[in-house]
Amino acid sequence: MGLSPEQLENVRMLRESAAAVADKQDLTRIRSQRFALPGFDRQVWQTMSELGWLGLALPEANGGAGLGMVEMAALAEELGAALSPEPFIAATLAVNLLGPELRSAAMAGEIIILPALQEKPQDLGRSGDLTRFEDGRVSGRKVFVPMAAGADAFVVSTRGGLAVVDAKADGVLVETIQAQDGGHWGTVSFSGALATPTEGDLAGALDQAIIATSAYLLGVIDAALELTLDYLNTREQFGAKLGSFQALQHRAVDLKLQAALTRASVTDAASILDADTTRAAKSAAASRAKARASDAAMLVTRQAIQLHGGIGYTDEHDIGLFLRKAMVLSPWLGDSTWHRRRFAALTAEHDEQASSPARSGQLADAEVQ
Amino acid sequence: MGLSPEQLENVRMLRESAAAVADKQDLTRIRSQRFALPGFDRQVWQTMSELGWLGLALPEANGGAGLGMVEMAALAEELGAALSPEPFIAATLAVNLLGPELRSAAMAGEIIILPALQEKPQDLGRSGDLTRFEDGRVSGRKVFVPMAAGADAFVVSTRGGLAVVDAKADGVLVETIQAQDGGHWGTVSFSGALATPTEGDLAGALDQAIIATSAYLLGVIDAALELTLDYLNTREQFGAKLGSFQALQHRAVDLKLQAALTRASVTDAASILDADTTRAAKSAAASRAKARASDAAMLVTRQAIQLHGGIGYTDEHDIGLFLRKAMVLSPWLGDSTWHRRRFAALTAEHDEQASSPARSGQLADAEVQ
Amino acid sequence: MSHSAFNFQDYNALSESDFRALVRRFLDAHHPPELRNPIKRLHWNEARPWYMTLSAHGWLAPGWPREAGGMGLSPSKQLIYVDEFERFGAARTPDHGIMLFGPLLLKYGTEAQKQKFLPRIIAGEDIWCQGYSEPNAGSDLASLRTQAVLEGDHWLINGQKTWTTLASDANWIFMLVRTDSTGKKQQGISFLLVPMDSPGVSVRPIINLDLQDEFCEVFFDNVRVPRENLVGEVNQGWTMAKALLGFERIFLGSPRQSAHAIARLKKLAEHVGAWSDPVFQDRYTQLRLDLEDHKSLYEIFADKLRQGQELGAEVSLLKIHQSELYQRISDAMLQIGGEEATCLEPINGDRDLNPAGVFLTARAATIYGGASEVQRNIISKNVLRLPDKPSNKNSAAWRDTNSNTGEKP
Amino acid sequence: MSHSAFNFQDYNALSESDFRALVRRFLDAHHPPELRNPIKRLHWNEARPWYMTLSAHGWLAPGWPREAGGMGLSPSKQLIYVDEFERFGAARTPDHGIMLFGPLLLKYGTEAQKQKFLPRIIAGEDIWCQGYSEPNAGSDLASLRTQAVLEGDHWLINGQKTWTTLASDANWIFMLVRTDSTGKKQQGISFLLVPMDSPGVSVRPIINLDLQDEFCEVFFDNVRVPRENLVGEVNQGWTMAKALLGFERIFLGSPRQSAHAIARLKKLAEHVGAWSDPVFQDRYTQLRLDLEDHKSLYEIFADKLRQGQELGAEVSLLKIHQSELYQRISDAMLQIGGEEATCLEPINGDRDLNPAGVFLTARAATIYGGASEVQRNIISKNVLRLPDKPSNKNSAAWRDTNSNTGEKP
Repeated sequence: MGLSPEQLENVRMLRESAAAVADKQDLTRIRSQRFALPGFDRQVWQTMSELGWLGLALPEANGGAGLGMVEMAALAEELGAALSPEPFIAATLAVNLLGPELRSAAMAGEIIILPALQEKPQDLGRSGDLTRFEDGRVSGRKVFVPMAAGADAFVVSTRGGLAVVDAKADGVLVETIQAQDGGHWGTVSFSGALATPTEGDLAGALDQAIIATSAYLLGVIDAALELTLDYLNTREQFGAKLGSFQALQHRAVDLKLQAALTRASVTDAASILDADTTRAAKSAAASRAKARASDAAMLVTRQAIQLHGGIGYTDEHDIGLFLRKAMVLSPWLGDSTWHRRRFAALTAEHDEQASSPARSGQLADAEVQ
Repeated sequence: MGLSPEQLENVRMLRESAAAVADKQDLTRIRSQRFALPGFDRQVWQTMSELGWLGLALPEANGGAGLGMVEMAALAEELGAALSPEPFIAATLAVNLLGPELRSAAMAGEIIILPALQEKPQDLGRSGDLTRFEDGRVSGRKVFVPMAAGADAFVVSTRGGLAVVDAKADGVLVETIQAQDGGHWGTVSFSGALATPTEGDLAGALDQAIIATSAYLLGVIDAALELTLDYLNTREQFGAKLGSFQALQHRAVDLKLQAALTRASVTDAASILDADTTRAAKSAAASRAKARASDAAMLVTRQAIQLHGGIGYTDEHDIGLFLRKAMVLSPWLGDSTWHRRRFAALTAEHDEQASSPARSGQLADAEVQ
Repeated sequence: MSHSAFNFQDYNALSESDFRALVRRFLDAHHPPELRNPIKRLHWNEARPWYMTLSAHGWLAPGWPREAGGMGLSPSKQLIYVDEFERFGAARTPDHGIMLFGPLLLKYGTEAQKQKFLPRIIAGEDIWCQGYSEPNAGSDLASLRTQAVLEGDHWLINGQKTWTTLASDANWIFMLVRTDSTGKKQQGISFLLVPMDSPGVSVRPIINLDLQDEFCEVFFDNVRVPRENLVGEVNQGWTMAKALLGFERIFLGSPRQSAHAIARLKKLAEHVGAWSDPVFQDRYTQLRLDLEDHKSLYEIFADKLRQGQELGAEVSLLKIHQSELYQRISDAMLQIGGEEATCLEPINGDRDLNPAGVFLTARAATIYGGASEVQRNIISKNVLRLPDKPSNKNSAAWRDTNSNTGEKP
Repeated sequence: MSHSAFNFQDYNALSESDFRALVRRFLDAHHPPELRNPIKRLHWNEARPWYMTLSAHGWLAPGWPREAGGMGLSPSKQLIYVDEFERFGAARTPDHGIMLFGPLLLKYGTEAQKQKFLPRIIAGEDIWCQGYSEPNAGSDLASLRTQAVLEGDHWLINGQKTWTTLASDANWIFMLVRTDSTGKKQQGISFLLVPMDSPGVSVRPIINLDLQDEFCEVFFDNVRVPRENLVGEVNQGWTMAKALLGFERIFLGSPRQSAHAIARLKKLAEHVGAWSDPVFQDRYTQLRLDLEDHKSLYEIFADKLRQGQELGAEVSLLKIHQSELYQRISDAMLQIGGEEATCLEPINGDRDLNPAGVFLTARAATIYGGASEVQRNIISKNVLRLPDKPSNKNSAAWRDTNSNTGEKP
């Protein structure tokens, strides 16, 4: 299951280039974008598109870089570690669903197209769309559209298929709600707005976005843990470094374990998405990664606050930014409960062949002594 | 909610007299009874009956001591701390359901009468009895009858009411299964066995037994914790007392917290059973106590093994006896899942009036600074 | 103090249930409806009318003796007073003068100090804040370093306090300062009173995780106060501050905060449609049982108080369990809240549907008022009697630190 | 060594899938059906036929070189061998000579020692047990005190070993003994070989929590062995024992034990009727996801092995997670098992329905092979690089103790 030398090299290069927009050491830019609209940096967006990121996983024939989920996950992880507010994952999802012309413009950063899919909270694929698309016009209401105020257009799921709607078109109303991470959600109402049809593998694009979000959360986890370990290594209390207290050490180990499991889960999911296997296997892997990443991100960032003590409870310290990001992305594209249930449903038969019951651990025991 | 001076005095005296049969310091007697039949000491039983324990909570008019659940819980707790294998709680349950003659004999220790109620595992009150009682004869099968090999007779629940059946009667077959604590369960088959009808408040007797079992488990918890704290205070590793390692200290605190919650829950439940309130309130309190005691007993004894390390994984060390007792009593008379559900069902309306939502913690916060 | 229907000669002569009913009637009659269940800690300008109402009826200081302008309530009546205020959702006023400073002054102050300060608190003329925690002395409060040096007739103060709740509203601060650095760190601490408008005092609000501004940093740059602003003996400040913890320590473990939170969890579950989910129901019932058992545990300690007994170090168990239970309830809110729980504002503008707000606020519960880790250290040492590290004798001292004196939002 | 259809010249030349198929065919063809999925650790008299079968086909020692009578498998082939044996539920033989002593002797023994001992292991003539742990040196193995003093041409051994697996079946013991008490405690330890029938050696079985007798105490009372029974240099025993941990450390974290347990949990849930309960399903799915993610984590370490890299201290994460996951699965069994899970014997006599047995066995997983607490210390220090207590410098040494060398059932 290891990566190929080529993949390793791609990943290495992507991580390096990510440093251009994602500065893990200085979150000043992140703070400056908080609670403002559109809540991200169009300049940075331009750089991202110039680096070819928006078409990273598209085939070269479509103008993409022809890379896979493995590479996109590595990039998303870097963005997560730096808390990038740019709607990279959402835009990438949309790019998958565009025709050649819009795709090129979106990949070039000329226009920002974001997906508008949900009609209720926690409703990823649960109920069908009520939004109508008839006679070239879209009517309906979409909620929890990430960073909607920054969108030039939306890819909208409707009963009549996917449609692209210009954000400035007549009959489009974008209202925003501030989110805890400093970004915002859009509630986008369409009343007979002019639209053009588009198509694409929405299920596949969603799984890609789910894994990318898991990878972003992995970045959040690792960065929050690193910040916390730094704090434990410097802050003194009761005449000793905080990190020398065994109860805190063991808690830090538990967080490290969750970080390691998340990395393993996300890495595997990315490889499975790139592999030649069934949709069900891919979706199950995506759900496994998101369930782990969502819960681990909440656990690690919550504990990071506790381990920071009083200073962690201020908005001045950066550690809170990681908690707020985890709060927002853990439920997005399905929370851990939703993904656990999807995983269970998708793997109900597989579970049978897990293994024939056998003397528990006999050879596992065996190697021990 | 505190105890009255009279209750306090009763409890003190009972705890003292419990020392006569329940030696917390020496578990040699407990070991000697393990995995044998009947698995307890008829001599000790005689002492228990002479101390008046079997009628402790019966009205004085019925020959009892006229004490309440508060006192019985205190006694059960002492028995639990010493891991007494005698079927005191089961026999007390049966005594509640006997007519004057048998009651006197049972209270005097002349005969041991035990309840035979369940027909399936985990079936306390879930499904009705299939056992028949017609024309003075009982037919059916009861399972998980505690310490059945020591019974002279059984109180049997049937579709036709409660019946007393002599264990030696024709048509009675007692088969035993060894339990992990060294005691045993009886599977008692009745095929037209002669029986006499009896009656009593079975639901009330069950709640009493449920709280007594919770109190017994409280004794198990406290004794296991004490043994563990002693070990942490003496055993050295890596050049220091085990108990000086902060990670172990904090774990011990968590166990102490569960012990304290169990004591609070059991004490409250006992007072509520003695109070003039509804059956639903009493059953809810009993379920709350058993849910807590079952889970806390498993947690504390499991962790006690871990904190003892290698020696805890031997049968030679006494700490394992506490784990085995918790394993057996946690599911008996309803496991924590069953009791949580019963509690939820019994208190579904109450929960509404819990309190009007208010600014969380404002005055609770308030007192802090 | 004006007369009112609620101003009894002796509240303690009432039965518990009569007194409880009286408190309810009082709140129904007098509490400003718009201040009920506030979403954040009120500032003085918002809370003032309510404070003055309490004052006017003589209901401001439940624990103070009648002659000092208080209600003179017995411990059990004080428990009822607090319980009913919490249950009602009464707004909390800036009450450090009443709850913390007043009792200390009553016990340790000179007659002149009492005469000077207590009436002004009752009258709403002085608003006090508490200066205990410092940037490097939070959970480890005994490490405080803000220094006071006696120069002639004045104390010269230099240093910094932090987590000072509502310092921007206060005109006085009572504070712990270091007056001796030679012995054990708990010794050499004194208790000083400082006007907030003294030259050299400056205040900077801190925005907390919930984006509120209830705490501040307070800086002291060559601040001078008269020698008589010392309370008690020099170097006895630590002992005095600790001794005052008796009564109020139990309130850190009051079940009310979790009870409110669980009611909100239910309302949220109904809103998001999780209420009928058996998995949620299971979790909810577990939380309810934890709360019910917590109430039973709380009553054990409340009984001790009613009987005039010491609470002992064991009361830390209450604080640990309450704060962690409150967090678990708030975690459950976030878990079921979906995208709606990611928003800055309450759902549909309904204060009771504010999972993110409760979740963030709850983070403080295990940090302030003695962090959970410190509480566990206290129980390990003083209740379980587990040993210190042999080679670590010099760190034993801090475990005596009762960090319940620490600041708390 | 006899020829057989399974005795290849070079297994490593086979593709991974061909080799995996070969192992499966071998097990199908040769494993005694009655020994499959044994409920407890087999004694030598029970396991001997299977041991001799493995020996006859040259399949006894997967990691030993061909010339020593092993299969000479590469790391990735060894992983497949173990994986398929585990998946099949193959019985474990008393294999300390093969798995632990052999590799050490191959690396550190003299030519004469190899010639003398290795063929007798392959032939089933010598059964070895491992004498590492002592009553006061379990997790803290470096504290061992069993002493060996060189007197002329003999070592004189006094002391006691414990948790010695199947010592009553062995005719030889390889052991760590203290030969110097002056320096750091990890130094001054040597590696000695002792016949179990030496005068002064006595063995006492210990009954474990699951009421099995697989471990023993071994006492040494003025036992004498020839000087040449030392392996390697004097005082180098610790270093040698640690160096051998490379490959087998990963197996402490193999997902197979939990995979078997989870299959049994499902079977139990179906038996007791919990399978259709959504609350159980939720818990079951969480455990399954933990297992799946554990497999992914295991593969990361397996990949390192395949590429010949060092596993590093991080591999302790695998051990912690596997052992605790296994326990959580077994806890779930007990939780749903009701009264049936309280019995001494499996439900309906079905080995796969033995919740109490699994639960009790699982208690060992977090204690032996380096207790979870010690593993967390290792990761804290060597992976997270968290500091030691400043006043506690002298305790720093023990954290280097890699207790994976500790005994394990």
